[in-house]
Amino acid sequence: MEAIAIISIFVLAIFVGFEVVSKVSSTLHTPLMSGANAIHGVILVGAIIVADHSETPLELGLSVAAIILATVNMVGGFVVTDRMLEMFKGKSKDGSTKSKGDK
Amino acid sequence: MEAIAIISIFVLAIFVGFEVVSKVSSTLHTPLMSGANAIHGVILVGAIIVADHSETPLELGLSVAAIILATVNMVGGFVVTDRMLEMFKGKSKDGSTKSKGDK
Amino acid sequence: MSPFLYDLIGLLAGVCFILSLKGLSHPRTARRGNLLGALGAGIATILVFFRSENEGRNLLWIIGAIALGVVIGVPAARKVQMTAMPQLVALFNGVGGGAAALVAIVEYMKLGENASLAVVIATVFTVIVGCVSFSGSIITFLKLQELMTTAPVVFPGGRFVIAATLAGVLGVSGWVVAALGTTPLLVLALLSLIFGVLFVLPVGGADVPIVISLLNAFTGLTVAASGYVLQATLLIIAGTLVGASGTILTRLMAEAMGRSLFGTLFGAFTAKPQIGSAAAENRPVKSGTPDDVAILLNYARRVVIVPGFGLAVAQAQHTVRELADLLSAKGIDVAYGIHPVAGRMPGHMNVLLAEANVPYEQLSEMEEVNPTFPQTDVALIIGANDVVNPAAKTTPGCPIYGMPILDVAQAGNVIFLKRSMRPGFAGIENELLFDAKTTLLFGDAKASLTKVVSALKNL
Amino acid sequence: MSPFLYDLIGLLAGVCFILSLKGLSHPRTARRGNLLGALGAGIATILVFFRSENEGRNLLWIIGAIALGVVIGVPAARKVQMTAMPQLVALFNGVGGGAAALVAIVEYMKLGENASLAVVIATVFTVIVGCVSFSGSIITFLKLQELMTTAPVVFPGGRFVIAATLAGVLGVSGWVVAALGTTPLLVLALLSLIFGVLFVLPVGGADVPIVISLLNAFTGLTVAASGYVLQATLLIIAGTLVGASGTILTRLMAEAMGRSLFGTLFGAFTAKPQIGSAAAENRPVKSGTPDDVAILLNYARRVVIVPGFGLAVAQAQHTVRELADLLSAKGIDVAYGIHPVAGRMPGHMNVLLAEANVPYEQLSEMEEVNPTFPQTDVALIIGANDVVNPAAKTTPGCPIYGMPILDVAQAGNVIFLKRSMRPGFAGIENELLFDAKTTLLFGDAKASLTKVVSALKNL
Ligand SMILES: NC(=O)c1ccc[n+]([C@@H]2O[C@H](COP(=O)([O-])OP(=O)(O)OC[C@H]3O[C@@H](n4cnc5c(N)ncnc54)[C@H](OP(=O)(O)O)[C@@H]3O)[C@@H](O)[C@H]2O)c1
Ligand SMILES: NC(=O)c1ccc[n+]([C@@H]2O[C@H](COP(=O)([O-])OP(=O)(O)OC[C@H]3O[C@@H](n4cnc5c(N)ncnc54)[C@H](OP(=O)(O)O)[C@@H]3O)[C@@H](O)[C@H]2O)c1
Repeated sequence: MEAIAIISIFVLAIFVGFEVVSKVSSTLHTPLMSGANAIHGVILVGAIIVADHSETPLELGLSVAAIILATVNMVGGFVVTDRMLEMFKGKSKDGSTKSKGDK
Repeated sequence: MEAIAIISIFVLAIFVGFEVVSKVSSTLHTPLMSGANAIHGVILVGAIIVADHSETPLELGLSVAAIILATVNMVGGFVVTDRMLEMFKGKSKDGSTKSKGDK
Repeated sequence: MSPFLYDLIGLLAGVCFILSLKGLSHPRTARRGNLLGALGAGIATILVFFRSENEGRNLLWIIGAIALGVVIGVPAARKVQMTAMPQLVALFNGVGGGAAALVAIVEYMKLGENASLAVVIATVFTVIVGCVSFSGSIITFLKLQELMTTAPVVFPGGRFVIAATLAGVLGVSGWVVAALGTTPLLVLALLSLIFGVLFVLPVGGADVPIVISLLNAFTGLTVAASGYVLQATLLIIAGTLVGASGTILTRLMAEAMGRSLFGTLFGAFTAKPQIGSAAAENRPVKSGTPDDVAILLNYARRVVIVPGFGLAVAQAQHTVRELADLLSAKGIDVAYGIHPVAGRMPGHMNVLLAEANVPYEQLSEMEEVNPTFPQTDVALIIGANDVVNPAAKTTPGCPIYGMPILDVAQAGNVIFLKRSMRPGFAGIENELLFDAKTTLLFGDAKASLTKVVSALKNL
Repeated sequence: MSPFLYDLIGLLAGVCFILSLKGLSHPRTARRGNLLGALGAGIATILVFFRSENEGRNLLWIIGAIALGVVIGVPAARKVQMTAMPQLVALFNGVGGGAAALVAIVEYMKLGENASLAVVIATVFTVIVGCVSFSGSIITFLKLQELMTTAPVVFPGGRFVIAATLAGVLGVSGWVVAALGTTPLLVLALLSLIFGVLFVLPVGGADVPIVISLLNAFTGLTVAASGYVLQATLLIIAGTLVGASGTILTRLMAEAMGRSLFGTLFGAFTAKPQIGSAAAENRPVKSGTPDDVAILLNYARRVVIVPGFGLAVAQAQHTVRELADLLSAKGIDVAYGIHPVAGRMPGHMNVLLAEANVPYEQLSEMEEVNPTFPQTDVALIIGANDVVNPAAKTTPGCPIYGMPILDVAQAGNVIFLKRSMRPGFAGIENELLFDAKTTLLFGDAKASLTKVVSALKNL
């Protein structure tokens, strides 16, 4: 892709990132941070790409390590965020089926 | 530029456009519409490009017309928006130097 | 200039446009936002002369045309009356759409057989939407300028004509894609112009600003499509921004007026010939003198002033402020009840009253002021009509049905300042004019107010 | 799969990420937002196996590694205590940064001499920032898990060591760009790891969440840079989104805690060895029994409960709710005063109390509740310390100076439920503990509360 296209995408994505979260209430700071954290676990895609063309054992070892780390980041991140948010949901309902799991 | 780059830019710009104005108060609807209106006057750039490579008189005539229309859109749009917004600014100051121009 | 540098500076202009829209969304930064937009446009315009692919032809023509555009546009924008601003915006939008259509046509002539399918489709899109935007905007201009009726124009069988035109537009689009000639493209342009007219004619006056905003978003999209055809990234970004923000803005406006966007848009296909509008009746009304009005005001504890389009026409904003100051000095609680679509553009009343230095705290939005009407002794309605018309609540099927209104009927007394019994923009009768607690003071709003003020001083 | 289709589906995943962040910013849509993010990540992961440039090598290794990651990540996330969540997030962030650095290193080995200058620079950036994020996150993890002191760690001459390391990092970066070998890159990685440790050590406990958020944004940027190196648009979009939103979030968090972002970041360079912290004194305090506390509460008209980290540790959220219900039943006005950084992550207390089904209306934010303390008879502080410590207002130079606090000192009586005289997270003494109107009830928060509840029932 041309350099200017990449730069344009980069600049526009910055604006989207800024705008999209700029009104978040402090209650959601942690889940949002955790969710964003999980999203950057998508580096897994990069790890798979490099693993796919790894030739030496060193390259393969490093890229397998990268895949493991990235998967932990991604999968763990989404699960933990969901758990945090689960706590909020009961507010509207009676919520009698909750409050398990962390004692 | 590659098609996918153009599509990406298009999609991201849609999000930026949506997000950036989504909280505007109704007081600013008109100036915002007018300002956005002026921005699309940037079609002037396109009009100049086609005028630059116009060869037949028909092409030239049409593109000169396009330039005139686009310039009116752009320049007039920014000026009229500024005039609308000028009305708002006095609120904080004493504003004794205003209220001319439209009677 | 190297293409990379060229594109980079173009991107900078795009960033200016983003910041401009962002600025325009907040009262404090709105003006700076507009200036940033102008800066971006300026950068883009100068930049294009340094494009590496330029052939340098027709330079004088180009500069002359720009100069002419400036000479037409600036004075028009500078001299226009505040009351006429909405139609000017409509007109500017229309010419923008027209420009986009012309650009697409010229580029198409130029490319001829070389145009790729995607380019042809983008061209067809630009021509259709640009032309609709052009002719549609002209009609909204005529409506707002009251050069034609503001009521929905619906003729028998109208929806079939519209449907047929639309079918024609689509058919000719196919022809253009298949045959690739200039003639079909011009036919397409013509049909699209007609469609634009037919599309906007049946729109009721109250919905006009929504349509302007929508056409504005449309024009943005044509600019984006032109950017694709001309391979100008900046146009893609700027056009898409306007298209997206314009769409949201249209929705917000429709919400503020309590209209369904869908209903407005497809009014063309669903509108039935008008029922029960503007039927000039001859029922008794209670009209009063300036002294009557002054007395009512003098013994009130709370007065809510409801300004409308007539206030703008009469340029009575300074006089109304004088009245309000006088009442405040007497210890009377005064507020302005601002309907979001009072006047002819959203925020119209705020602009006018700000110009007259009305203190910001006295301006109340509809949601704030409505609950206070039962505690209000006098609602003073100055040149407003539709925004207080109870038909919006009571008469399903009337053009403003569903629009939230200012609940002035809850106030102790209602005073209307208007010139005649003529209805407002939407063209429908206002039952409140005939109500027992209503007093009418006929005459130009400014003249009437001046009389009320002096009567009040003599009390 | 054709490259165009591949990229298009990748863009779809990017859109999922945008919608995910958007959803996560609103309470009602937060959960759906997170699921959308997971959907996007899932799409992206499956998609990469259909990349047209794939060589299809090492497939079993890849799938095995993913499986292993899932087996490690999911149970960790599922089983962790609510109190330990912040450190888990920090850890996840760190491994993400580590993964990005590893990807950059492998790709660099692969490209060798073929790497363009821009690619080398992007690689250097990724390695530095990824490693800093990795080791920095490990340190925050250790601090939050209390495996090491939470107080700022500052050693004499520390700032010179840090400056020297930074200079080393920059110098080696130049070496990498000039010499293009694997060795300098590994040296760079090592130095960056050290720099990450040194960077986070001097950060005071209270600022740790800000640092986690910042490192999160950093990791996002490394992902974007990797996307550039690997020519994967999706990574550019996703990484930039996280980088930008993480930066804003960091600023918002710092604001909520009343900290200057700059001060936090460059704490490393400005921190002086600690003054007057944690000096265990032996001054008299007034401690009470559960009965004393019950009586104070029983005769109050208004009680504000201030929960803190200790409430989370003791898992006392259900007991506290029981107490509050009991008080409400007696006609006492009960509110919870929630400090934005009470606990160990923003929103921690809201999460805990929501889990215990505390009615939403009873939760008041700091700004709401502070003006009501003068009308409050009892402030009941359960396992909180820093968030009510007046030193934040009175002692310039202490680690929490400038943080807004809950003004419990204005209440008629102050009750602390804690286990000992030990200070809170920031490691500083709380003068309020020695105040005449303060009563201390020592013991685990849950046990103490249970006793108070039964004492209250017997009154
Ligand atoms: N704000 C927007 O965005 C926008 C844009 C376009 C359309 N609209 C539509 O415009 C309408 C606005 O409602 P509105 O209540 O403000 O206005 P309106 O319903 O149009 O009523 C204006 C009234 O002012 C009177 N008037 C006109 N000139 C006057 C003068 N010189 N002195 C005294 N009275 C004068 C007219 O009666 P006489 O002729 O008897 O004097 C008329 O009844 C709504 O239907 C709205 O949907 C709004
Ligand atoms: N929310 C965030 O985002 C976040 C993240 C990281 C750090 N922080 C920082 O953490 C601090 C939060 O303030 P805070 O007032 O909530 O907590 P804190 O200042 O850390 O105080 C917690 C108190 O709870 C007591 N405690 C601990 N376990 C207990 C138990 N089982 N039963 C009863 N009491 C118990 C402790 O005293 P004993 O040991 O004597 O019992 C301690 O005084 C602030 O400094 C904040 O900046 C916040």
